[in-house]
Parts: sequence; C-alpha cells; structure tokens
Amino acid sequence: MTQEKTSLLLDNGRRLDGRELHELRPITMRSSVLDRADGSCYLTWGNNKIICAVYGPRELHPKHLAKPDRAIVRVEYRLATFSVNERKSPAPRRREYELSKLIKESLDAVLFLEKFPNGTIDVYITVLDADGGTRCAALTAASIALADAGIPMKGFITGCAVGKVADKMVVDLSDVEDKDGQGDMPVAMNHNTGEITLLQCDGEFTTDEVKEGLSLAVDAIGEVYKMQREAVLAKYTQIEGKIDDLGEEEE
Amino acid sequence: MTQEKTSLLLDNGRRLDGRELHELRPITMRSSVLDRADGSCYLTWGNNKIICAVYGPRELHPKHLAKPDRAIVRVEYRLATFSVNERKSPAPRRREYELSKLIKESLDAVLFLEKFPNGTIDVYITVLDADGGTRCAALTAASIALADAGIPMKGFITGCAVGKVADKMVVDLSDVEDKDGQGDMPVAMNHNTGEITLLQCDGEFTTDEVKEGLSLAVDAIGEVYKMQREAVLAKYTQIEGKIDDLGEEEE
Amino acid sequence: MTQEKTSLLLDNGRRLDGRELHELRPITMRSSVLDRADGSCYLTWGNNKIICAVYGPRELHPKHLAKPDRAIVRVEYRLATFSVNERKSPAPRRREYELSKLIKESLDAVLFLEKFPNGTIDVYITVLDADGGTRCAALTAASIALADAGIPMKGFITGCAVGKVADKMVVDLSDVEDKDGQGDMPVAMNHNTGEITLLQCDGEFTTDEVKEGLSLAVDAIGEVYKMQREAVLAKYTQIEGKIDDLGEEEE
Amino acid sequence: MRSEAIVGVLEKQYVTKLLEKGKRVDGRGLLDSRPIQIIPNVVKKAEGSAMVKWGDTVVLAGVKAQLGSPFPDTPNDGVITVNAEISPISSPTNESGPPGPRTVELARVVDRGIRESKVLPMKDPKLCVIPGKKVWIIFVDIYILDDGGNLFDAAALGAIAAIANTRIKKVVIDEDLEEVTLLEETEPLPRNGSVVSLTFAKIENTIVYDPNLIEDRGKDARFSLALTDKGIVCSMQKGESGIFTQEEFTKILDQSSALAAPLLEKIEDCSQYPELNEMYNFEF
Amino acid sequence: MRSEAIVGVLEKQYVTKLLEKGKRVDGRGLLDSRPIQIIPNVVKKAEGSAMVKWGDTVVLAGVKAQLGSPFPDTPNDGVITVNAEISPISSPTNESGPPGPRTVELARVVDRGIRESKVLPMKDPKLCVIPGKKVWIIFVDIYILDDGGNLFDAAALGAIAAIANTRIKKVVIDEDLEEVTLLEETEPLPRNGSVVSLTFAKIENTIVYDPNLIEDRGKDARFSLALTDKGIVCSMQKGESGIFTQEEFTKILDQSSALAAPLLEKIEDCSQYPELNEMYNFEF
Amino acid sequence: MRSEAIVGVLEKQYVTKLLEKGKRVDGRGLLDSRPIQIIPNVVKKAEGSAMVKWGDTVVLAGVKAQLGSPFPDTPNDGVITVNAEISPISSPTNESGPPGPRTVELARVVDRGIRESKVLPMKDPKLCVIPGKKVWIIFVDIYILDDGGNLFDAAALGAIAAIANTRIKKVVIDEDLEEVTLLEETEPLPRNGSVVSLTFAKIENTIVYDPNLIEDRGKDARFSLALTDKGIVCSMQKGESGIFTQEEFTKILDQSSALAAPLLEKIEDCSQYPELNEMYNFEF
Repeated sequence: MTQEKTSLLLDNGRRLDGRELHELRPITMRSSVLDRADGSCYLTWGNNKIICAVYGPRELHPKHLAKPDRAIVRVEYRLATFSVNERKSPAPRRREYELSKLIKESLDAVLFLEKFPNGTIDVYITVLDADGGTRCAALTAASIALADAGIPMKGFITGCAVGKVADKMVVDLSDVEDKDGQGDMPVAMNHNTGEITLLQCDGEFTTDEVKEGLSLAVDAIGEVYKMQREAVLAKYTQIEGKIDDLGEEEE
Repeated sequence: MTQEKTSLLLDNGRRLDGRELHELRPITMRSSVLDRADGSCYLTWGNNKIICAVYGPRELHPKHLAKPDRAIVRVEYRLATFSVNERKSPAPRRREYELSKLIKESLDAVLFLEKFPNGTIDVYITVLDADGGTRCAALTAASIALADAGIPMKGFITGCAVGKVADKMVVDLSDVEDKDGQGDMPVAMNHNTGEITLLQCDGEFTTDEVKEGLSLAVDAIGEVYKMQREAVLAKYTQIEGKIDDLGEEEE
Repeated sequence: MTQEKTSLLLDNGRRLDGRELHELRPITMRSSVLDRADGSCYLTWGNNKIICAVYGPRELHPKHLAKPDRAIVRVEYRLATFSVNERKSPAPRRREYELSKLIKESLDAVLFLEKFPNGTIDVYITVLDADGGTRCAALTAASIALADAGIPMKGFITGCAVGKVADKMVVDLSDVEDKDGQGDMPVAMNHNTGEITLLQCDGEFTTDEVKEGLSLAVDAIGEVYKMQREAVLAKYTQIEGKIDDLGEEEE
Repeated sequence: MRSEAIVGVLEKQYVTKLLEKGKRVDGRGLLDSRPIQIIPNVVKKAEGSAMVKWGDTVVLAGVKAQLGSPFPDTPNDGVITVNAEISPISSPTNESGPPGPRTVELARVVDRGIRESKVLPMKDPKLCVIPGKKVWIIFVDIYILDDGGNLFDAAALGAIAAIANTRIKKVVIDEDLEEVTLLEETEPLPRNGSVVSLTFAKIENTIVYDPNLIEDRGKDARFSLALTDKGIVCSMQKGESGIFTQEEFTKILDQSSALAAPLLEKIEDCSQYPELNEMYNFEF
Repeated sequence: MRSEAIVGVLEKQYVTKLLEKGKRVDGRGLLDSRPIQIIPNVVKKAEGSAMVKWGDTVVLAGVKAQLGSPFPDTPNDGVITVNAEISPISSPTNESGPPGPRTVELARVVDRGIRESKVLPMKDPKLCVIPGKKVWIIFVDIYILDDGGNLFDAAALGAIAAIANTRIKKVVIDEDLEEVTLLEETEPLPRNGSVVSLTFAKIENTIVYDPNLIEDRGKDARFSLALTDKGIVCSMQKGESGIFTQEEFTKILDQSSALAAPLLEKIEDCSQYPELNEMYNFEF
Repeated sequence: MRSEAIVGVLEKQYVTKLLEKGKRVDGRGLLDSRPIQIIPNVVKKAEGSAMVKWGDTVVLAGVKAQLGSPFPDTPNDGVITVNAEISPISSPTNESGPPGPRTVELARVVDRGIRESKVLPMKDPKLCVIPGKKVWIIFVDIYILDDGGNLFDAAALGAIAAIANTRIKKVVIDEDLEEVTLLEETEPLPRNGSVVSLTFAKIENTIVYDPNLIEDRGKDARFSLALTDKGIVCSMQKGESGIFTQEEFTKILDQSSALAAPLLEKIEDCSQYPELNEMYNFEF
C-alpha cells in the first residue's frame, strides 16, 4: 500500500484522472427512461452506469408481510454480471444484500410511509457498469426514480463517497482509488435537513480525518443535489412542453 | 463434423443401427403400470425407457395459484441420474425446466381444462434410460397416462423427432445421430387435427429441409399414433377381460 | 482396522482415555442457562459441548402446518462449523437432517402433545464441540431443556451410545473410538418405562453383541438419568433459594 | 380433522383389530414377505441397475461409475455414495423438490447398510486405481416409482442388486504421468458377499415384517436392520414416534437370519445377467 | 376473475377484432418490425456490450471473457454460455429470484441460436488457447430492462451485437509450463458470420411478426426461428399453449430471409465501434 | 395492530421518557457498558475460540484454519472469512435458514472491522505459506446464543478474542514439490495489535452506548465503529431507518478512544490461555 500512496496522485497534485482533490466526476441523470416502470432513472457517474425502476405504492403480497399502518420499502441493489472486473455470478452476493438493506433504510427516512397502509414501494436498482461509489450513485438515482413515480417525499437522498488517497482526504473515489487507496467513506443524506442517512467506512482514518471527510461529503452532496433537483424539474418542464405540443396538435 | 456426415450412414445407405432413413425404432407402450397413480404409462422407444404418472384432476395447493375458471397442468420432465452418459446431478437442469414447460404447453392444447375449475392435473415424467428423442417419447407417454387417468381429451399428443444425417433428412434420431449428426428437429402434434403443438430444431437446415422434415414427422407421428391408440384400447380390453374373470369367479 | 482393534485398548485393558470398558465420561448439565429461551440446557459430556433451547408451546406459523388435535415438535440438531475436525459449512448436511428427525421422534414419545392443539414445541440444539455420541447427549440435553420450559412430560429421554472396540462391547464411545472402532450403537430411552425411542448402529456386530450392547446401554442410561433428574431438581432448588432471598429482601 | 385424517384413523383401527386376532390385511403371516421380483441390468446407460417389485412397491436403482479424486482422509479408498428419490410419481402425497427428512433418512439408511457391510472392497486396486489420486466413485441412485409400503427393504434390495450386476471399464495406468486411460472392455465391480435389509413395523403391540402400504401408514414405529451374508448386523435404524422394548428387539434379532436367507439368494441371481434386459416380463 | 384477468380478456378481444380486419394495434402491417436502435460497446467493464431498444423493449447485453478449462467431452473447443435475466425493473409482474421457466426458455433459445449458428469458431486457436487445458469462456449475459413485447428477438439481437464488438486480451503461451500470460492489448473476438432471431405471434387465426406488448400478452402461440447470414435455419422454437399448422410454418419459413436482411445489416454496424459509447443518444 | 406491535410501542415510550430525564432502563449512564465476561479457548476442536457474555447477550466465536489456495488477485495473502449465525436458540423471533439481511450485515461489519484493522498480517510467511500456492484460510464463525442486545459489539469481541487465542499447526515446506506437511506442534496465529467495536443506539434524540435488548428494539438508528489499539477508525456502519447529524457523529468520535480502552485490555487477557477451558465459571 505504501507504493500506492504516492502513485495515486500525479506530480501536479491532481488525481490520476486529472481531477482536483475535491472535484466530482461528470454526472448525468435522466428520469422517466422506462416505459413499464412507475418511475425510473438512468444515471451515469464517471464510468458508473445505473438504472433504477420504482413500482408502487402497490399492494403487498403475500399479505401477512404487509403493515396495517404503513407501506414498506423493498430495495434490490444488484450488480450486472458484466459490470465488474471478474464476471459476477447472477446470484446475489452478501455485499448486494447488505447494500440493499442500507439503501432501503436510507430511503425510509424521506418517505411518508404512513400514507400507504398495507402497501409496498419497490425500488429495483441495477448497476450496469461499476466504477466506484455505486451505492451513493444508486441512492441518488433511487430518489429521482421515486420522485418520477410521483411518490411524496420529505426530501431527496443524495449520496457521495469521500476517501483517503496519498494521506489526503479526497472527494468521490474512483474504482482504482477505492481499491488501492487508504480508505473509502460513503455518505448519504437529506441535503435540505442535514440528516445523514448512510455512513460507512473502511480503511484507516484518524478521527480527525473522519470529521474532515464528513464535511467534504456534505459539500459534495450539495453539488450533486442541485443536479438531482434539475433532473426532476427537467421532467416536469418536458411534460409541460409535451402538453404544449399536444395543445398545438389539437388545434 | 465432416467425418461424421458419412460415418453415420452405412455403405448400403442404411443407418448405423440398420434402419432405413425413414424407419422408426421399435416402440412399446403399457398403460396402468403403477398402483398409486391415477394414470400411468411405461414406454420404451429404442433404448429410451420412460415412465409417466398422472395425478388429478385434483385440488391445487396453494390455492392462490389456482384458476377459478379452469384447471392448470403441471408437468415435471426429469432425467434419472443414471439415464445419461455422465451421471447427472439429481437437481434439475435448465434443459429439464425448458422441456417441462414445452410438454405442458403441448398437453394444454388437448385438455378440457375449463371442466375442472380450481384444479390441477399433474404429469410426472422420468426418463429412466435416455437414447435420443426423449421429449417426443415423453409426450407420447403422457397422453397415454392422461387417457389412463380417465381425463377427457380432444385428442392425443404424439411426438417424433426428425433430423439431418449425412445431408439427408431421417426419421427418429438415435442418441448418436442426435449428437454427431447435423441437426435435430422434434415435432409433436394432435394427429387427428393436424395441429402442431411442439416444434423445435437445432443444427443446420435449409428452409426446404425444414419443410421436408415437417412432412416426414407428420407421417411418422401417424405411425406412432396408431400404437398409442392400441395401447389405450388394450387397457380397456384388459379391463373387460378382468370384468369377465370377475363374473366367472362370482358364479 | 485390524491394527486399531488392539491399539484402542491399553495393555492394562483400559481404554485410551483411561476409562474402564463400561465407564462413562464425565458429564455436567446446567439448565436455565439462556435468558431469552423458554427452557435451556448446557451439557458437557467428555469433550462434547451442547447447548439446547426450547421455545413453546407456541402458535405454529404457517397455520396450514398446524394439527387441530395436537402440537407438533420441531427439532433442529446442528453442528457448529468449528465443532468438528474439518470446518463444516454452515448449511446443514444430510446427517443433521436425519438426526433432527430421529431426535424429534424420540421426544414425541414422552410429550403430551394433545394438550396443545395447533401448537408447536421448538427444540434447537447446537453442538458447540463434538467428541462422539452427540445425538445421545443432544437428546439428554433436550429433555432437560423441555423440563426447564415447564412442558409436561411422561418421562425423560436419556441417551447413551455403546459400541465395539477391540472385539469388546464398551460403553460411551469417544470420537476416536467411534471413528477407529468396529461399531457404534446409539440408544435412547425413557428410563422409567424401559421404552426404547432410538436405536441405531453401524459397524459389525453379531446378534449377540447387539443384545449385549442393548443391556449395557440400558444400565448406562440409568446412570445418566440420575444426573438428569438432579439437574432438573437443582433448578427448582435454586428457584426456591431465590424465592427465599426475595423474601428476605422484602422484609 | 380433515377427511384424509379420519380415513387414516379408521384404516388404523381396522388393521389393529385384525392384528389383535393375529391376522394381516392381506392375509399374510406376521413374518411373511410379499412376492418379490427383480430384473437386473435394465438401464443401458447405467453401469448396473435393477428394477424391483416388492408387493406393490416399485423401485429402480442404477449405478454410475466415474473416475475421481478420493476423499483427503481416505486417500486409498474408492468412494460410494447412495442417493434416493421418493419420486412424485410414486404416490399422491409425494412432492417434487429437494429431498425432505423422510427421503434423507431412507437414503442414509440404505447407504449405511451397504457401506458398513463392506460389500464393496474400497481398497481393492480395481476401485482405488492410483492411491491418493484416482479412484472409482460409485454413485448408487434409487428411484421409488410406486409406493406400496416398506420402501426401506425394496430400496436396499434394488441398490445391492444393481451393484451385483455393475460392470466398470478396465483401465490402463501410466504411473509416471499419473494418468488413467479407460478401455472399452468392462469387468464386474469387485464385491465381497452381500447384504440385505429387514424392516419391521410395530402397530400398537404387534410387530410385523415387511409392512404393506396400509400397515406402513398405520405403524407406530419402524425398525430396520441390515444383515450380511455372514450373519453380521452392520446397520440398525429405529424410526417414527413409537417405541420398542428391549425384548422386542431381541426377538427380532433372533428371527433375522431366517428372513434374510431368501433375499440373499435373489441377489446372487442378479450377478448372472451380463446383457441388457428388456422389462417385458416385469409385472408392474 | 380478478380485474387484471378481465382487462386481459378485453385487450385480447380488441387486438383480435383489429387483426380480423388486417390491422394491428399500432398500425403496422402484419410483417412490419418496430423501430430498432442499437448502441454497441456501452459498458466499460465488459469485453463487449450492446444496448438495444426494439419498440418499447429495452435490453442490455454484455460479454465477459475468462480463461478456463474446456469441457471434458470437447477439449478442443472454447466455451460459450448465454444467460438471461428478465429483471424486475422491466415490468410490474416480473419478480426477482432464481430464473423461472419463462426466463430459462428465453436464455436457452438465444443460446441455441448463437451456438448452433457456429458464429463463434470454438476451435479457432484464439478461442482454444491450449487444447485440452486453457480455453476462453465467453459469458453472454442479457438483461431485460423494459418489457415492451418480443423479448426473444430483442435479446438475441443484443447478444449477437454484444459479441460483434467484443475484444479479448491477446495472450502469450508457454507451451512447456502450460501457462498463459494475458497482455493488455486486445483483439476482436473471432466471428464467422451472423445470426438473427425472427419471432411470430399467433393470435386466434392471424400470425404477426415482432409482437408488441399487447400482442405478446394476447398471443395463443409463439414461434421463433434463428437464421444465419447464409440463410440457414439453426434453431426453431414453438412456445405457448396454442398451435400452428404445417402450412403456417411453411409460410413463415418462406418469409424469413426477407425479414432477416435488415437485422443482419444492423449487426454488422456494431462491430465498427472500437471506443466506449456514452448513451446520450439512446432513446429510452 | 398486533399485540406485540403494541407492546413495542409502549416499551419504546417508556424507554424514551426515561432517556428524556437522562436515565436508562437498567440504571446505567448513557456511555456506560454492561458487564462483560470472556472465557477464551473453550472449544477443543477449534483452533481458537471465545465465549462472551455481554450483559444478557451470549456469543460463541470459533476459529478454524485450513491450508488452501489464495485468491487469484491476492496471491501473496492469507485468507480470512467471517461468518455469523443469529441462531434460533437466541430469541423467539429468530428463524433458522439461510442468513437474512440482518445476519449478513452483522457478519460483514464484523468482517470489515477485523480485515481493515490489519490485525492479521496476511502477507506474513506464517499465513502465506507458499506465495501463490498455499496459504492459511482462517474461518471465524460467530454463533449468537442469547440475544440480549448489542450483537455487533459482542460478536466483534468474540471474534477478536477467538483470534487472540488461536494456534495453528507448524508446517514443513518442500518448495520443489510445492508440498506442505503439517506438524502436530502449534504456534500462535500471528497478530498485529487489536481492534474493538463500539456501538451506539439513537432513541428519539438521545444516543446511548451499548444498547441493551429493550433499547435495541426501540432504537431509531444504530452506529458502530471499529477502532484499533492505535486509535485508528477502520470501519464505520450506520444502520436502521433513523438519522444522525454531523454533530452527533463528531461527538461519538470524540468519545470513542475512552470507551475502547477497557475492551482492548480484555482482549489481551485472552491470548494468555494456552490450555482448554471448561466453562464451569461462565455465568450464562
């Protein structure tokens, strides 16, 4: 690891992909991309490609799993078999089960579940191409897909990982920085309220580095949140546009 | 494959097992072979040995799978572990799932399912010894077992594979002709109506060869159908015989 | 095996661990060891360490498995992954399924199941350290845990294996005697009535040896039964003591 | 109570009343066996096989042999594994899917009978081809096709009968390369003697040998023992929730070798059939 | 009858009535295809990939290549395995979990089309690196992301398009040590020609090519055939409970090569994209 | 609402009211731990083990070591794998069967704490016996036997305590043959320092350390962090549907090393026991 510490930063202090320490990778978000789903989002984040579909609120089967006073959220986070270096078996791994659970718990925090007794909101996420930071990107996409499905929310969940590379805290680790760096720290929050819904890390951090990382994450999440809002608004603008077109056709 | 093309036909133009190009292997069929099953059939076709049991129409559990306006047919086609060259694991393979689905769909076409609302007709087929053409043999056996169970039918499903060997279309491929030949084409139909319920192929055929194959299959199925009818009639004759015996005993 | 025959007995006629031919290993039993379970037992038998928890009688889910006229007993016998020489996979093996079935059937024989219609009594046993004779030790522990849960019983099931080592019938085989000896014969019974609820063997026995083994087992079970009764009584004595303490505190 | 449960109760009352008078539902004596038919070597793709009809019970057992690695703790031994499937073909109540406890018990009891009898000489050079490297793995698979009672004895008989007519390929060993070449020519699987299973059902206070379906359904307890041709008990298994007394086991043991004799004879007949049998004569 | 079932009946009546007049719900002719868009090479971590939109159906196929051992019975052949997942993303009725019969059939039909077409020359030294020891294992995985009808053709097109832009690593072989070193440099996966799938739905007495979602739901029977660029039929599959007549199959076969032509052209376009594509232009 | 659900609501109201006054149900201070007892080396068949009682929670962790192949991408590293089972023994609501999400999260969090702390020096020649060929595979299995709250810390403590008393067999290496012979003599598993887990529950607006069962059931959010003996944070995990603020995390981080100190001491005691312990003194 000692070798990697230096080789992950260029002589000019920039990162291997040319980014500044606190710079995000390019991000694109499109909602309403799928015909059959109630809500959907296609998101790219660096070389990550993620698709998310939301179905619901709908009746939960089998009924004995339903909650009489609220809806439940079911989340399935999956890696496509070809999205990683070594082909993954189609059967989900323990990591996918864990991240599904954490993403579900994060989304719980912004949904008005008591509005839909006995119901379920199903969030299906597939990582089509993985390049580091997929769980944060998945949460960001899921919020857009939920909004796209017209499900009322207290706010958006927005995620961004920070990490430690060459003894420096940096924003938005790439795959190679995640694997060869000194530590990864995914964070997700409701940007409007400052409520943190996901925090993990692995690697080696001092407590001060953890604190610094949290601050960097909060700032980066603010930037991603702006794009997220635009993506959702864009859809409504688009619909308005379509309604205008419709008006014209009707004339 | 070029070698095999010639080696699968003898110098006299006959096939390795001495058959003519359009000749079926020896076939035997016996119904009512099992004590517990509602209907059953033991069928041999060349070295294929197939046993089929039918249970039903009976109530379907769990009930939420039942159809209020008709019965469903459930088919399980399985290869015994020792029926093939390399010992097969007892857990069913994808091929067995696919063939179960196709056999079920074929049988659907001749059953009066609307007569048995909420019910199920269960067809269990095990290939005890496999020698090429098992799906067609299985369908043929299943029709006999269904008749043996007294289940009303619009007609029998009868199957027979054709295929391509040494650039010639031949009837009823053996295991070695299936593996080393140029193509296999299983066909099943209701002989009385000419309705084809199963058609598959793999290999290399011109469209004319496919058409020729279909015609050969229809003819061969006609021959098999005759045996099938006899097997079912034989049972009733047998029962009549037994009733006669019974009469004698009672005297 | 011919070598082992002699090497499993010392020159003084004693067994490798110094025991006489008909001598039990040291056994300890403690009930009420777990806070959450309705009844529990921690039992050591030589180097065997076994924990057993009982839950119930309680309602059985799913309900369609329940019996309207009696409770059912569900038993899960498991080996901890580290309890054996080669690490065992956490998924249960066929041996664990078989022994769960036999332990359940043994316990059935002493429970008043008709007292708890629609109910279930769940017995979970985990072998934490295995050293031969675990099924007999498990049955012995389960009886104590059932009594600890306050479940009415016709008697205790008590188990003890006998076996054949160096052409002699011996009591309570150790792991090495089981593996390298000539035969193992686990026995379990209701000592008070002489009803034998479990009998198995594998190895090579004459019919006379089987009969001798049965007699040895009955005697050894008598010894273990005494300890079992004391362990259950000890709990009540302990509770009485606690009630006395409570009385003092209240004064 | 569901209607099947009530039928079960009535059926058991009927069986019990007859047994109290010393009679069985099918007229047999308490220690009589039902008729048994074995047709060996019926499956061409299998290295050995046997179709067994025992009363109304029908069982097909097949043997496949593969070269493979020995288990690390027994590097000089061939491997045998016995598997059973109580097929949904065999009765209206059997379901398909992974084997349940009843199937697992059946498979393991048959397995132990064969394994512990040492009928297969695992250290024989024909089975342990290159010690520590290449051994024959013998798969015995048993399919229950019609459940007419006493599956244990029918399955065990099928298994040993299939073993008795098994032929494995001859091999050429290249010790240097640790490579084994399989020849087309076959030879019989080596075998030392034979083993049979004897199963008894206890219904209320009566014990019967070879329970038929009705007795099997009504039994309180089951006891099976495996006996070799040398009269050695190599496996025992008491099952179900009922109980036996020490005296009852003693009595069963005393009767065992007389009951085993006709079965042992039948097995020896099975090794005499080299060529594939058609089942025209099998009386399903 | 549940409400969805009633909707299904009404929907089918509507489709059938239109078809009786020779019209389809979306205005197409009986043998017209819906619009098709393919973007090849969209997944960086995959050796090859293609995103396909076919009508409203969206499919992503990806190829991964790994060095591994050949199958014992084909020691001189590379290995291909085709897998499909009808993702719960793709419709409200698809559930997650192990593949059901519908998914298994889809995967196996696509697999046979590619395998039997011999589009991948398995004995090519580029695929069979060291005969009997090391071969490339080609995994083709297909994800159905939006189920708008005719999954068979869309999945097959995605699979072959992904294969068409697959590049595998060059290798250096040490024959003595039987070791293979992978280089960073890549080369195209060898490929012989191409193959397409043509799917027809029969609704009552009318047969249509490329069924859309509503037609797919209302169909009585399905027929797919795989045709190579040489006009060879390499796979056929009739599915569902309805039936076809011999004459209907004959008619379909006669129409097949005309329908295959535009698809074959599209596939050739996919091998022209060496660099990673962003999907900005993909019209979801 | 079912009766258990109502009990849950009342229980939480009770806990919350007490916490508003700064009090806990069992009288502890907000950052106080419950009593902890560890008995190391209790399982003879295991290479290392520890029985832990933490409040009412009982955990048994065991270590098995096996020689095996390294992962292809880390040929010079030994392998560790941590597995947990929340046994049905441990509470009326846990069911047997494959691990659910709750068990998977527990196992993975404990695994990351140990793995990322680098307590096991995977490249040490004692663990990486023949680079690229033979390494020790260390299986750490954790059984939850009594669920009295705070499973994360109890499981992590059991795991590291079991590691601390693990002894593996010495080996003799034949480099030419690439063969390893295991000796009977053992030596301690190499270990660099130590690591502990600290878990906090947030109930409404109060954060407590080491939640007991009632607090665990009533909690809105959970936060665990793994801290090494050098004060390095090597793993963090926020769980459940509630939220934390940045300030709350900061406060927890500031308290962490003081809370870790007594646990680190207990772990070192566990490496002092070479001989097998009986659990006579374990206060279940």
